[in-house]
Amino acid sequence: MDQLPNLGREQEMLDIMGVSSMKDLFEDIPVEIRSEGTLPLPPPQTEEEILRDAERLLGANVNLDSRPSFISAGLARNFVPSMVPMIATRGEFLTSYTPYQPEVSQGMLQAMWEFQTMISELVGLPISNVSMYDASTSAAEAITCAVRVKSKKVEMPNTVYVSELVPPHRMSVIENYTQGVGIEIRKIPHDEDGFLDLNLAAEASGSCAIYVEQPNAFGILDEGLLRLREVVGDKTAIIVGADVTSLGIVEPPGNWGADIVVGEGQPFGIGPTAGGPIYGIFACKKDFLRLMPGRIVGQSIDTEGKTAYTLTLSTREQHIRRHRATSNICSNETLIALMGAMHMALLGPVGLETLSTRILSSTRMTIDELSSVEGLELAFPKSPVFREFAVKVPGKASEALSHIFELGVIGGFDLGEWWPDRGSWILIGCDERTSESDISLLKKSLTSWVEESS
Amino acid sequence: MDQLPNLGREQEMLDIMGVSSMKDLFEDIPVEIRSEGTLPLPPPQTEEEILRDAERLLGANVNLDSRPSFISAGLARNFVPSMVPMIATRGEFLTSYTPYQPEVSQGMLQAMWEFQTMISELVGLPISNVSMYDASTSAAEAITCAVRVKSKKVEMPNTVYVSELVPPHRMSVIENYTQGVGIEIRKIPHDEDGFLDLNLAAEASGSCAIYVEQPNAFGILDEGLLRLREVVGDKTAIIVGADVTSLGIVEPPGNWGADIVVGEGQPFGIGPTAGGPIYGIFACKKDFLRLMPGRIVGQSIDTEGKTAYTLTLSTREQHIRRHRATSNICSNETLIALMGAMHMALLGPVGLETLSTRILSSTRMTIDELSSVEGLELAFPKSPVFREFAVKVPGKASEALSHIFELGVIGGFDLGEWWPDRGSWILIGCDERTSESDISLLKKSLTSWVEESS
Amino acid sequence: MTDTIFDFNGSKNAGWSQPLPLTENSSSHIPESLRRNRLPDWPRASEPELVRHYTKLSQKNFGIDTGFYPLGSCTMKHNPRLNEKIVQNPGIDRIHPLQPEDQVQGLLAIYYEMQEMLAICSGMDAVTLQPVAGAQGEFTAIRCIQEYHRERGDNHRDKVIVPDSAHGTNPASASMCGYQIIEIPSAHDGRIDLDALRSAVGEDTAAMMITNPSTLGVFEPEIAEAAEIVHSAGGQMYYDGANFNAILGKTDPGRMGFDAVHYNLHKTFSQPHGGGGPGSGPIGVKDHLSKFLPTPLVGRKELPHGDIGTVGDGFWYHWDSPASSIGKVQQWNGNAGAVVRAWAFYRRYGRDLEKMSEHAVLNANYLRFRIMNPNPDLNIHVMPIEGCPAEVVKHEFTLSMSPLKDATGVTGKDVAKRLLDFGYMAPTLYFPQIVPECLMFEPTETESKEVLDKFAEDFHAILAEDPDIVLNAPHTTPVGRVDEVWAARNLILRYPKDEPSS
Amino acid sequence: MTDTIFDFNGSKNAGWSQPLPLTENSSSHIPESLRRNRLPDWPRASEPELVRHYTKLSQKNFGIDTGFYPLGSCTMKHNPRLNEKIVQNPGIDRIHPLQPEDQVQGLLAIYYEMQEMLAICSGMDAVTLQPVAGAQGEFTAIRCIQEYHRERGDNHRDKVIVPDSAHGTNPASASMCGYQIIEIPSAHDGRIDLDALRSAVGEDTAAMMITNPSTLGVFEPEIAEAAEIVHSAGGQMYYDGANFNAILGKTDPGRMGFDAVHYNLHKTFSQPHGGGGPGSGPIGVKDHLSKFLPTPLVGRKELPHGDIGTVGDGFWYHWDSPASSIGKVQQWNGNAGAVVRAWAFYRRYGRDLEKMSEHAVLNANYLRFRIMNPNPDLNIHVMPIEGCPAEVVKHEFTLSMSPLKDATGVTGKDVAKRLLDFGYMAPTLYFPQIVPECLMFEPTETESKEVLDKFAEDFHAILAEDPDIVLNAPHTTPVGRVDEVWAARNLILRYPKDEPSS
Ligand SMILES: Cc1ncc(COP(=O)(O)O)c(C=O)c1O
Ligand SMILES: Cc1ncc(COP(=O)(O)O)c(C=O)c1O
Repeated sequence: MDQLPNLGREQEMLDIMGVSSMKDLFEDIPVEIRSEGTLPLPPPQTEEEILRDAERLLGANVNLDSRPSFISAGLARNFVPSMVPMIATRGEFLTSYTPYQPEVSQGMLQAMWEFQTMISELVGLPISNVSMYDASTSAAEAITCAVRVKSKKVEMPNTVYVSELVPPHRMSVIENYTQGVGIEIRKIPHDEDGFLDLNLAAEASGSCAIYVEQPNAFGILDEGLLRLREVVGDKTAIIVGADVTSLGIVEPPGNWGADIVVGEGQPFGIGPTAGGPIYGIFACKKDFLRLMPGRIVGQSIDTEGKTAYTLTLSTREQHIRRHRATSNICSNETLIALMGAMHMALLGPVGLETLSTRILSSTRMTIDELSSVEGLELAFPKSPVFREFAVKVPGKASEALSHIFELGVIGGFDLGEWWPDRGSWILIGCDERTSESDISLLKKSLTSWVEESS
Repeated sequence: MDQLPNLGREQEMLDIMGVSSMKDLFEDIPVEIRSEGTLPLPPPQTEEEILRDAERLLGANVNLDSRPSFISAGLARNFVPSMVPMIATRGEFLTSYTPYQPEVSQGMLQAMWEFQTMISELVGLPISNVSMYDASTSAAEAITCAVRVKSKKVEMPNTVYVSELVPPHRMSVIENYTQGVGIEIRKIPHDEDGFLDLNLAAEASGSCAIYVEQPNAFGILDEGLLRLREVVGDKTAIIVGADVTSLGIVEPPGNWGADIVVGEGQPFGIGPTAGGPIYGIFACKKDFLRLMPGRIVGQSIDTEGKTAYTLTLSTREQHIRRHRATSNICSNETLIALMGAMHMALLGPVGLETLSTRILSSTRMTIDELSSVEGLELAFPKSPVFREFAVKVPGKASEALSHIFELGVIGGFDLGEWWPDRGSWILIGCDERTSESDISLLKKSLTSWVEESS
Repeated sequence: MTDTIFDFNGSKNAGWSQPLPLTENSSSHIPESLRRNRLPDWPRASEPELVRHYTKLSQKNFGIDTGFYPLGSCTMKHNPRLNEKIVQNPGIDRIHPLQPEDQVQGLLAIYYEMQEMLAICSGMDAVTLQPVAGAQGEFTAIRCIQEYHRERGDNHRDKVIVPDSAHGTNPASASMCGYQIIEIPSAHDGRIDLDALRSAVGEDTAAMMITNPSTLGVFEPEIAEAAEIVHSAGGQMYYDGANFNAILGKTDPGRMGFDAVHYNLHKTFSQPHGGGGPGSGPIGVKDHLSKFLPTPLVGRKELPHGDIGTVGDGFWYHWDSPASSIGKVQQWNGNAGAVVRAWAFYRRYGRDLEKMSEHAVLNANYLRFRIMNPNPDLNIHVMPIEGCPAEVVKHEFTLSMSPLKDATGVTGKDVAKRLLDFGYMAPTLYFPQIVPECLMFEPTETESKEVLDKFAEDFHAILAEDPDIVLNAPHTTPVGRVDEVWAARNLILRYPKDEPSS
Repeated sequence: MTDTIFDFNGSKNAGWSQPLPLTENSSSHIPESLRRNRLPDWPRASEPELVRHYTKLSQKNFGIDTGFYPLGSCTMKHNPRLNEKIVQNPGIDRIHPLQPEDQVQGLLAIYYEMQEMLAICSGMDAVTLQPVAGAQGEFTAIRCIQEYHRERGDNHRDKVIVPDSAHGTNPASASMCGYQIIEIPSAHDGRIDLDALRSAVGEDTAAMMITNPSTLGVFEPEIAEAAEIVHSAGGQMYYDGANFNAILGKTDPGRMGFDAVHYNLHKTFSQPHGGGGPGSGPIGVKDHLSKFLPTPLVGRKELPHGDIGTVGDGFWYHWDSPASSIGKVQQWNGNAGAVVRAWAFYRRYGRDLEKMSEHAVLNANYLRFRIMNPNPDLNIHVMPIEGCPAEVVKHEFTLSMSPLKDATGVTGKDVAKRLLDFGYMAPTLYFPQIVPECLMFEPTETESKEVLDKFAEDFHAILAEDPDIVLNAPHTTPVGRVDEVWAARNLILRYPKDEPSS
């Protein structure tokens, strides 16, 4: 066993302690609850064997890079510069933990402070924490945070309005996080173009918060949201879930009134990784600072007045405030946020703009190509979209997807899985890596299905 | 362009210098020899595009891990622990150069000093340098080194005897390295069991050196070599090329009289990498120290008497001794030697023994299995072998190999490429990763060829 | 040189090179009012500058790779590099969690194996890998318990009991579910006070949350009685698995009487902690709670012809939804990358996971012995006292530095800072709060005897040192002691302006 | 903590875990007399210990990633991480050089592309990628030249001319081929002395070896005349390509009149230098030398049906052997991994390689200007003088620290050591030897203006400093100035005994 430095030296150590056997070290476990015999598990393996098994198993998964792929639905098939994982996994970062001792953690602390700045710049809000678990928990905690901040000041305490188009999986997380603390969630409908119904959104005025997404689950960019502040008034917090990669061309929510911006950080820094580890972003206005969840790094000074960084406002956190904490979050996603910081820094402002443009561009081209396929119908033909769009197929989306997968294309996401009444809708996701040939294969394969099934 | 920090800031810098344009910086190149226009090369690519092309091109190569593979012939299909490349490519190692400034290079220097020790222990000789380019240049430089040391003291100056079974590619390197300096190479034959003809080897007595390999090109371990010192006498240097991975079970040449041991370090630290970068080992007795090639690290002290490491005996090297240098080697294979050091350290003495045993074991099993195939014949049925053995097929080796490749097996090396008269011989290489199922596929596919072609 | 990343001043166009967009003028498809006018003030840097920037930052960071990291409760063990290599595989890195089952059989097989293994090791019946951290595991399990009570009509149970020595996430997680927290004091030896527990439980008890070995590193022998007390009041027992590293193969929470447990894959199963995360906090539950688990779980079916293909070894893996699932706690299927790393770690031990625990415990007891038995020739001002006077500890132990503070004014924090000068990460400081001036040491199984010997020696050297040196420590770190109060007062949370530029 | 790797003292059985051998008792097949009795005294360590050991060693090592590395002649430019990623591909890492052509079409395509690109950039007709370092490239080219003369019956040519400013490998390589070296002195400005050359050439001249820009970083304007002189004496012109970084797209050795050239892929094309290597030293030659090149080269044939498959884009790549090949200089096909990295680097610039040279030259001139024009308020003892009084330099430049030495006793070496304290690698010291107290600076194109500004500032600070501080530098490095004489006297070349244990 190459992982235990003291293997075979137990007796030597026991002798020094004056303990006669390893067994003695476990005598404090009452006999009644002791395990008998060996764990019913297979024998240990060597690195060679584990690697072989891992390659066999993981190799059996169909990875997104192995064929044209149009599945997105909240995560991005992105391109992460080679530098990012190589430098982020340097042992000093990889094998460190929460920087409780700032004197020997300046590296991570500074990087996270820089991360906060980049997120702040990205979304147009002054405060950012250093990552939540993912977009869903970030949205959920934004809502509980807004309720903490607003409940005493508004007419409808403990009430939050949420766009009905929040993806059900995310919505489920929000429900779990809010159900026990007495928060009432009310849904706001969207109109037939997929835009938020601003008349009904006005009902949110006087509630603690309204949560909307831009783009929404169908990829739709909703110009009406620019009027949301006007509609809900000053007292209700506006929480916006954003696609971070859209913000190179789309106005950041902080500029049109958002109090809190949340979202999935994943497109910056890490592949979709089967859903995790990824990281959520969380940025807000100053009024939310002292009641917000998660870790925050502040600049400070050391004994000699030298600039130094440290965790700050920890009194919000569970290890100090215990059951009164603003969140239970402890281990979080710092390392992935570090990868995000590296990726953002590499992109730079112009790189971000290019990235956004590429995604928009491939979305447009895909739409244009599919529009010409007889039998396919855009669900929201008039609405501007980014990255994703919904298309109606003549039949079951799941069958269309199986068919085109046989032809070598991962064709999108069956919206029937989220909304059973949309069982003939496919959510098609595009990205910076979508190529013309990908699009034409998608088109060809969908066409062949439409033809065969009609 | 994400690689040039000053791109777009040229004018700012030129202005500071008082130079008006970039062109001015190249005015010193006479017009007659200036290049015209743009280089006739394709436009620049982005990281995304290069990676895509690289994956397409390299993905088209048939890698040894993708199927049962029995090609060895001097390089090993090995298993390198994951730790090795990950830690060796830390920027502090990867992006450093020759440790001319020992004060800021103690890491690499100490690691190389430890490497020297491990090589010294491995082969049983007191001195090791920190790597040659590969086994062939190491053998060649060992020969020129021995001539430098011995020529004045022996009856046959400038004469070296070499086993006739040195693989031709390696022999060609030796010839290139020795031809100009007037060294005469004489070949020593092997008997029908593949053993060195000790009677004829006796002729080497009085020459500068004799170069033999253990195991030899056919994988044969030659017990007779234990008597080589006796046969050639005390004055002639014995140079032995060894398979480093055999030395966990095979007596190190230093223990039976070798003055210099060379070999391919690759099995420790790096994959076969299409032939490079790999590294050669070079170890010797004290008498060769001051005339040996390559870099050597010595322990020393700093101004406060603290232990420190530094390059030493540099006066042998080209940057000091110029045309009188013991070798022209400058940039070498340090990083790969570092990987080797890590791999050796991970193995430890017992791990090395296990490794040797595994290779021997799979060699034996492969021999046993193939022995039962009607039509195949071992070229040296009576000789003990390690890692490799030669088998005669009823027909052309190249055809047999193509046939079994179609059946999914990389079946070995066509010895006809080295020795045209051995066009029906296959050199079959086994290693620690050879599995029973690999062996049975090899057997099956060879059997099918024998059957089809007979 | 460059102080922050924002000091990189490449030209206006500096940034990452990318292929051209597929079409021109796509932005015309975005309503003008929605278009961004001013790009974020991100750095304008090149790859060379950033590689160096982050390399230099890393040089100011301490990790397990750079030195001994005895941070108690956090289990800072070696992170095998194999695991990092495996997750570079596109079969995990480039997988979308919404891909259909038939596209991810290999991943599902790993999930299934991990569910099974964790259930076996903990004596539970069902496991979900969805929670992405220990705290989220706690939250998830308490949510399941909440639904369990609700389903039984037990709606009045609104309290969760936690010992005062519990980790902060325990009360925080329960409280996020809407529970009131009843904190019960520990007995004088830091163990559970059964009388206090008896008087705390009642018809309003939803659950008790506790870890064993306790946060003092000592095995709680009366755990079965505690479970009995809570169960007979109708409450559920929740096991905080942060200390699971100590007991694998020796006992398990199932035997101890627990109904639910979380595992920290980043502790027991070596997922690297990365400056604070990622983690992974699967939970295991007994049968009666299993139908409430988050969705989906992985199930498998034997295939009609056992020999069909290599991946599933005759099985078909599929996603399942528990009957009364609480839904999702993370949008996808948890931290798959952490699960795969943990799987690789587990495979390395297999049934010998017990050896891992044995060595974790051996090392903790050895270090404790070494620290508490200094060379008598040393001039130690005063020795610390044990946080818990137990004969043996499990994988960690606590020391109170109160005697030192009383004698010299040197606090636990000062000693912690001084340890940094010796090239160590400090032990956990002031947790659990019930031990005054507490330092909590967890060496883990991956430290050698030599490291432990040297650490004890250096620790003794500090105890014998001029208090002034210790009071002003650290002295050799990239920055001196950092002023945390200044940070909280000035709240400089971004560079350089207070407001984003756009 | 642990001083060397040999301080790891795991148990007798410690070491890397491996699967069992396929059979038992295989060692019985080895004659007993040949069996090893005592295993080498290698460390008995675990992965955790070794990861930490090597991480800590790395912390004592300076690389481009950790700071500015102006080591002249060595071209220490940024090493793009993409290149490192690419070579992890099993399509290079797990390839055997003896695999048949049809198994390695992708690799051969890359080789072919690199041969072509290098030929184009240098104005040569044929290229081999086999030599694994610049020095080996020199040796290889001189071997080709040697065979060229031999084939023509020109057997009396036994001398190779090198300027006294040449790199040590030039004479060493020629001498390994059996040539006598004629060293010609440089002119007073460091440039080639055509008269000296004229009197050196003759019927015995086999070749001249020279680099341009010269080792002083200055372009040799009379290079064509030099070539003319050598050629008319029947000699061949060899171009030491270590300084190729300066001239891509601006001129090329073909135009200058050279017959053969080596490239250092680890300099111009960013292959990382890894503490001394690996390198890669392809050579290019004009037609008349091409048939002597080492074997094999890569050729390609158009396939009958242009559209056959994706790899070769309609071509079939194959190994070719030049007609009168000298054979092999490395056993395989060179450092394929370095070639692939260099390919990735080249692809990033494509036809804009010229920009790379422009920026290398811009940065060198800028740094030179900054250094030679200090803030007049500074109290600089005395300024260095230029190694060569040229108006512009190319990618590097030399300074003589003689004035400082004369004024204060501070040598070039002292300044070099003092620079380490400021977080820089020292420039190349005392090379070329023709410049007294020489420091040679090469910033490369991947350093930012800010880094160069700061370096100049710090350099001035040293020039203004108390000489005692400089004389005793470095002060802040992991060890103080290392005693090289002690090392050479004591020759402790291994641990700990003088003889191997077995
Ligand atoms: C005892 C204990 N419980 C719970 C937790 C919370 O786990 P996580 O950090 O994974 O959320 C921790 C983590 O530090 C812990 O030490
Ligand atoms: C001018 C010059 N020529 C030749 C060489 C030799 O190249 P290599 O180190 O690749 O063998 C060097 C390397 O430092 C050099 O600077």
